[in-house]
Amino acid sequence: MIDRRGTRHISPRHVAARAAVAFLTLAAVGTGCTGGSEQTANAKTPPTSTASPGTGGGHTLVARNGIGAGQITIPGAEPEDGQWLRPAKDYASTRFSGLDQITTANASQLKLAWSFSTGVLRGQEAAPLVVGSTMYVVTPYPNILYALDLSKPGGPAKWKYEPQPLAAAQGVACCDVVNRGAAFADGKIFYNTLDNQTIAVDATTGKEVWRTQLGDINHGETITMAPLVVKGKVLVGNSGGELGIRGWLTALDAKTGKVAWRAYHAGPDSLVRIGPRFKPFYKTDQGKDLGVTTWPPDKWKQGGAGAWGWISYDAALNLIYYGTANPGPWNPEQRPGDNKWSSTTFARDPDTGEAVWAYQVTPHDLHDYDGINESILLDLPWKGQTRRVLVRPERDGYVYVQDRTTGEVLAADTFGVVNSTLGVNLQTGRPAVNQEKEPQMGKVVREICPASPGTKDWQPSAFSPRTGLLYIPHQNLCMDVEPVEANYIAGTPYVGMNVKMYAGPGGHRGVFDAWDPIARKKVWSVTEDFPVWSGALVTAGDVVFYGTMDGWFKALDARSGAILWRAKLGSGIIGQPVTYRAPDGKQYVAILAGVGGWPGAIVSAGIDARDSSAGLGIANAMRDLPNATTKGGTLYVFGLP
Amino acid sequence: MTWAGSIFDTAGTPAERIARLAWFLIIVSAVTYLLVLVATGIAIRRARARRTRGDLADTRPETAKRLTRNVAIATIATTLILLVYVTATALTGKAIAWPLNARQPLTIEVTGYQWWWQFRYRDSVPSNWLTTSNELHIPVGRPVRVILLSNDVIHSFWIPELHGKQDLIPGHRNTTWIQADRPGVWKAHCAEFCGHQHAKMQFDVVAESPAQFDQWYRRQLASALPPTDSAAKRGHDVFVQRTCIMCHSINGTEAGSNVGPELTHIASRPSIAAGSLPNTRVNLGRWILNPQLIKPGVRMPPNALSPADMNALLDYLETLK
Amino acid sequence: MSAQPLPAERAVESDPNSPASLHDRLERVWRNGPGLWGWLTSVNHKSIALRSIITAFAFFGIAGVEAALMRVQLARPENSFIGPDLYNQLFTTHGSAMMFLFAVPVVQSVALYFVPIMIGTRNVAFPRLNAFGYWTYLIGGVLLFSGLFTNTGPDQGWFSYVPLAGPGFSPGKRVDIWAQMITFTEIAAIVAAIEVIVTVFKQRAPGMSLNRVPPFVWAMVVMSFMVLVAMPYVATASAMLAMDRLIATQFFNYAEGGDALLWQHLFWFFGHPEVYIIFIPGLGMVSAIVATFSRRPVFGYTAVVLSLVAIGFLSFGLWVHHMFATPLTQTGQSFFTAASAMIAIPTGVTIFCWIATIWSGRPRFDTPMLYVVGFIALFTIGGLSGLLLASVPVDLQITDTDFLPGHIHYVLLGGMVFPLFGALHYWFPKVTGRMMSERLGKVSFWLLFIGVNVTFFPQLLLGIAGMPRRVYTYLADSGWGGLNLTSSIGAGLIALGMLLLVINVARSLAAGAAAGADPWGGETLEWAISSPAPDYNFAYIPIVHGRSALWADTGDLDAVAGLREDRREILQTTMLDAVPDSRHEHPDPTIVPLLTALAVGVGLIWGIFDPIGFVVGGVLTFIALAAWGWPEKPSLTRARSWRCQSDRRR
Amino acid sequence: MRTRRYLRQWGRIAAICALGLALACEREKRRFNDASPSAPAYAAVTLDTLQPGVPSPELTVKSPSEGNAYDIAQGKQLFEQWNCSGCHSHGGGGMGPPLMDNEWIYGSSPENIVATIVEGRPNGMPSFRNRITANQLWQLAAYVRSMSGLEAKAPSPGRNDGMQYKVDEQRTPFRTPRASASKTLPAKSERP
Repeated sequence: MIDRRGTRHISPRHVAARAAVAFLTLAAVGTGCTGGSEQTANAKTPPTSTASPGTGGGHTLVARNGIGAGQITIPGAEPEDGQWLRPAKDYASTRFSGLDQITTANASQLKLAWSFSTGVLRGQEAAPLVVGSTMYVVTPYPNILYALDLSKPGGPAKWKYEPQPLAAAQGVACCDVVNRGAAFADGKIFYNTLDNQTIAVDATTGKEVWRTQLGDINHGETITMAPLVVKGKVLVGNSGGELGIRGWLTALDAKTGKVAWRAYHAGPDSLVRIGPRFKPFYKTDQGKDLGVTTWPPDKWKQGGAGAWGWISYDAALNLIYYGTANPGPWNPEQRPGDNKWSSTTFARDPDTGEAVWAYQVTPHDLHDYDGINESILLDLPWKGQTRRVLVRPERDGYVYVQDRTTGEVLAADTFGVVNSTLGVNLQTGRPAVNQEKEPQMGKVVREICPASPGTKDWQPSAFSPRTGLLYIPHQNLCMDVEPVEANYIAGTPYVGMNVKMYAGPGGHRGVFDAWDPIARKKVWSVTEDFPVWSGALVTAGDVVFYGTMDGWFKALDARSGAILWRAKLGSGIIGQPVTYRAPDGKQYVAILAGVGGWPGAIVSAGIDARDSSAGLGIANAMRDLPNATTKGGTLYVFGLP
Repeated sequence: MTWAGSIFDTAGTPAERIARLAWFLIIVSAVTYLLVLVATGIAIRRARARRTRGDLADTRPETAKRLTRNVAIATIATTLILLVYVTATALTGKAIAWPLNARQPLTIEVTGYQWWWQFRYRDSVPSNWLTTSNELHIPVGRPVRVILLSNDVIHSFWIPELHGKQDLIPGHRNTTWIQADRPGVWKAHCAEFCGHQHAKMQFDVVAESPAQFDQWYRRQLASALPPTDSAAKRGHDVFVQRTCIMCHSINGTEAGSNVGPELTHIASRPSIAAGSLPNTRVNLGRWILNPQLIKPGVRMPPNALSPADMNALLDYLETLK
Repeated sequence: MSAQPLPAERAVESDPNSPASLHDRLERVWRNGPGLWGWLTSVNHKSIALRSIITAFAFFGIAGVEAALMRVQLARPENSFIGPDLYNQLFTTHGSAMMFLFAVPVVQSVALYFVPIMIGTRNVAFPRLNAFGYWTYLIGGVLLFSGLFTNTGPDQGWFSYVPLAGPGFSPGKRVDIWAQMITFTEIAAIVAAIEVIVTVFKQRAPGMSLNRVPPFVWAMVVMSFMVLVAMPYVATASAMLAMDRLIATQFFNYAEGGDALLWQHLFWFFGHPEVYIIFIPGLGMVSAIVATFSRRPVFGYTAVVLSLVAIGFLSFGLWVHHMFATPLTQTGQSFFTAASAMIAIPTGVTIFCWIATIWSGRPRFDTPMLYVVGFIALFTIGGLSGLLLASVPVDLQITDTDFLPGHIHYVLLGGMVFPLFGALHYWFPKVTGRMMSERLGKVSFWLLFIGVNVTFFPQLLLGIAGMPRRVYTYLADSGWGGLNLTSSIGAGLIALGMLLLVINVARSLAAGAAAGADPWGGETLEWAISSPAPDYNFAYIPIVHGRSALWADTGDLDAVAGLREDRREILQTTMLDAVPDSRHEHPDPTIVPLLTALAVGVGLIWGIFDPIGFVVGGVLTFIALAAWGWPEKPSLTRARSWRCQSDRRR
Repeated sequence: MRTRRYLRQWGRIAAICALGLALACEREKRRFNDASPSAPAYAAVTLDTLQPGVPSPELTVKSPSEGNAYDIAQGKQLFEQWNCSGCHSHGGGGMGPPLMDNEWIYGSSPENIVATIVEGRPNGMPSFRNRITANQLWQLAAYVRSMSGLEAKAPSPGRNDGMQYKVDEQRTPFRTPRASASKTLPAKSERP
């Protein structure tokens, strides 16, 4: 069954390759574990006990890829416990679940198990968490936290926690008032509110344990990201690259909520936490106080570069990896220089926040190419040896494969239509900017691909060690831009760019790709009419899930891309699907439906698309979305009958 | 005829060459003009004489022949003069073109706004890019490439002592160059009609020794120091909590808007209001209170500040050296 | 020799077929209707040209008062007499009115008045179109000044540079009024140009082959061709501007494929020839006056005529020298500098020829001749200062300074207004039948001559001193106060001179000495008919045997007979040799031109406020044109027989 | 008798002309230095007509910028330069609600809009109290109204000199404002 709108592309060469795929499954240790203890495992020597599928044990996460390729392993793999403790599932950010009850064979029988209305009708980007027999759901502003009891039929609410963030915070949230989820650790649920608070809530009682104010809406700051808890520290970054914030990543003590360290993403080295350990791979990232000297005087203080995306953690190297957002304002002529450390991938020591390396993906960003996308940590066979890499489908349209110990870029290949750059120079690490597409004051530059949301925005991809493929939900948008002078007035937008977006070549706006990181190419690809703004989920049953903005929740064969099942939900889907094993022992898939986010604000915030610059220019590309869906905010849970 | 501010009061090579050409043309024109007048005068006198004699008009063929010859000579002379003119123009035009072999040029972006100027000095290190308003300093002896941009309508950049005009046209990036061969302080004007306050869209040009220039540059690059005394502190608060913050920027404070001129070192400037008022405390106060009385139509609104607030604000602005 | 022209009426009187009744018959056929209706329906070229001249002078007066107000404002630094808002409206409407409502219409009107008479015909080629042209011109002029008086005066400069004149920076309807004023006046100008061209080429008196056409007529023909080529550019450009402002076209928007410089090219491709359009007729008037008062035909007829034609052609190659600062490549600079230099050659030739004419003539220095000498003295300064502006490097320094107003006023006052005032004194007797006062004329001439120099020479100096133009004030420490004050005093002298001129005209109208048919002993055909000219111009169409129709050695004036006297008939002749070709019936007075002009007016003015106005106006215009073209009777009768009656008599 | 009729007729025509002229003057006036109604005046404007007891007489504050082309154009520039467009885009909205539609949460009259700017609104609209002068507030309000066609067409702005992203205000059709407060419904005279 193939979606009428979707088309499938299967590389014929890969069909053959697929036949040769062999995979190992490894057993996990322990079942029904409810604890959130951070296990560290030596990535080089993963546990190797075997277990048959469906026994409730997790899969180990080693896969063999086709033709002559070696094994891809996921570092620090934890045994599958049927839970979902953090939005990315594991520290390597794979969004791979070892559960395999739902398979390519039976996925077509998926049925709605139950649903739950959050009562909030804005963009639902969060991933529900499943801890033991409880599911936790965070809503967009007003950031209500629900605990749902999975042990009872229909998942009734256990409790609800309302942090009551400032209503005014909505006025500085650039692209809908979303929240990307919570994290569980040490018996507490940690999450952030739009008005810059990080809150720890007792997972059992729903009582607030602590809350810490981290930022100031009067300076344009908000927090929308899901925190990551690493070694007793809650890592939080801010949003607001469109409002002249000063970006940072902050670590809070998970017990007390005290700030352990904060690293800014611009300014002198001391503020960026660049010290003696800092060894960036590329020359242009080396030097003293680059966070000051690569900006016009004082402008680094309003230079954006928040951290509103995803953080990964390699326990073996004891490094966290995350990317920083775009520099502000968008108008590049107002900030000559590389604008470090915007659009940069950082590797930091989670204990001290010290930077170990940094790689600026997009120096002197021209098109709002944030660098916040997820880094998927893999141990990859690469030219005859195993390299510890991070793989990142980036906003600028390239899949970066980087050595995660040094930051060296091993490969950068486009996975969408890209004309803003002409390739990445692996010697210097810098993308070759296409001068023709460089915005200049007094000029309208047309047909820049990808558009500001990039080839892929926040929507996280998933990696299956079983197929060796990366599943990338993304979009196909191009744009016309006109830079105008941006004026910094604290607490108001600081953009300086008029944008008009539209569908890229092909006319479709969304794509769901399966990408082979070793062969460095697409294996299959499904196109969607609207941007695929939801996250991806892949399971050991070789089923991959994602949702569309017109409300279809889809299950695809992870190997072929063939559609197995789909269901139309009450509103467009921009959330992150998760899967878990409920106390009844069955595997379920959960997704929040509620259109919104940047492209969905046209519905959730009632944007008027007669102004094609509305919503930072995305309204133009999304003008037919209101015909396809309406506001919503409902959790849907599907299972096999 | 080298009165101050005139095109003959030259201080740079291009202006110097143009002035030479202009003198040449003026002299040639004056001589030509005199010849025409003399010819006309003689014609009138001769004709008058003929009239007094009672003669008829002279239409004899031999006269016509002579006249034809004279007209032809005059025409040929005119043509020759014009040839010289075109050649001189072309030579001067070449001489004032941007010296391609210029070493270490300074590059300045000039942006025209209704009705003030912004200057942005480029540098290889971005944090040394300096932005100033309505005051242009250049080092003597160093060629300066000027990139001309406009934020709204067409303006024209003109420092008579240094070079001719070049327009700032929205949608175009024009360039020109200047070089001061001697120190000096001049006033420059917008030379293309740009609306209500075209008349008072001026800026101060200071050409100084490279050492002085570097000193000035370093000082301008620094952020404003935080206010120390209580009056200035209050003035700072007035600045960031009242209308000022919507349009002006002071590096080192919250104020970062570019709607109006940036004011980080306003106290060090010789004039305010785009070169149209000497920078004194009284003028500054008058200006802030009601700019419309001084420059009707200017985009800065009247600001109703209490006397105490106004004094504090002036105290603060005076600290911005 | 002293020509003794034979007034045509005398020929009429002695006609055997009851001459008085011939006059009556022609008068009955050719005169306007009675009363206001008659005035509104007139299609007589002289009536229309005269009211057009009066209208033009009225606009000249208003624009002059504006100039005076501006000079008062600029008399001292930081003056607060006029604020920038009003000042900008004043200088914009001053420039626009002088260019579009005075200079071009007035020379065209002089042409429409005298060209038919000088070439010996009874009316212009398309009399109704001629009337239509006047009415549109009037509507355009009234529109501009009613704008000014309702605080809707254009304030973007007469050159209307976008984007300042565009929708973003000129809110309201001020610029739209300007743009539509342009449309109206350009329609009128093009109409007049067509009139002149067709009239000259098809209605010349028999025998007046092209090489016998008076230099004045040649000047008007050259001017008319230039109008035909140049005016559509500005009319198109202003329509584009109006569309950009009203219906969001993107002609001048750099961001959507347009360009601000496109406007400048279009505008100056019209704007530079415009200057020549204005002063070539001036050269024509000078030729007429010089010849008459030197008592000899202009020296070097061929050279003068060819020079006029050459100026006409070359003037289209210079427009970029208004845009040297925009900027221009080295090659472009050289080309346009050379082209600008080249035009000085034919201009020089004409001046040399006039000097030669005076040199060999026997001149009388009556007021018209004084104005000619004034013309030479002033226009040469204008032309030579223009050489500075055409030289790219120097232009970069002095363009957009006060040098430019100085230069252009020397050119236009010297090259056009002085000849025009000369022509006023020269032809006033022909139009009114009365002489103007010589004494008052001379006093006002000297006041004007001195006034112009005192006003505009300081402006040349101010430009060199670095004073930008189009400024409503200047700072006290600029050092420009003295020269500006001088200039303002000069403006006072000009105003005084103008006042005397007006008094002279008024007094002469009421009590001037009666002028005969030919008070100056003129050379050309207009002096062959009575003063003021009868409605039908010529009772008999004269036959021309030489360049100087009335100074021909024969002294006789042959005439054509055979045109019908019971309806309006015109003799058409061939283009080159003016051999009689056919008779053409001309229309009777009609209200249709006025109605058509009103329909166009409704469309163009309403359209400023709502695009629907264009549609309504279009429909109304269509209806009016239908009425215009409604067939009544055959309009063209091919002459079956014509006779050339040799009526040679002393 | 006849003369008097003539006179009356001409008088009437003259009056109409004078009115037209007055309107033209008003539309084209450049108010550089006019005293505008001060802040407390518009602060006293009520949003709601539902008032306990007998409703108070309506407080009327006439916006000097209504129908004035220059003020609306100034408002448009300020709207861009002060980042209003950052949230409301060019009328279509984004971070803030659209302004070119007919939904007026806090009222569509100039006084309501000025009050909204000055006081801020709870769901994200910042308060610009003391940051914007009275005259500029009226200018902004007039421009905001022109975005949904509430201003007369003639003084409303034409197209931008820049990228085109919407139909200009001059050609934006009038849309009857919708809101809970009846005060915000436009009087007939408000229709262009």
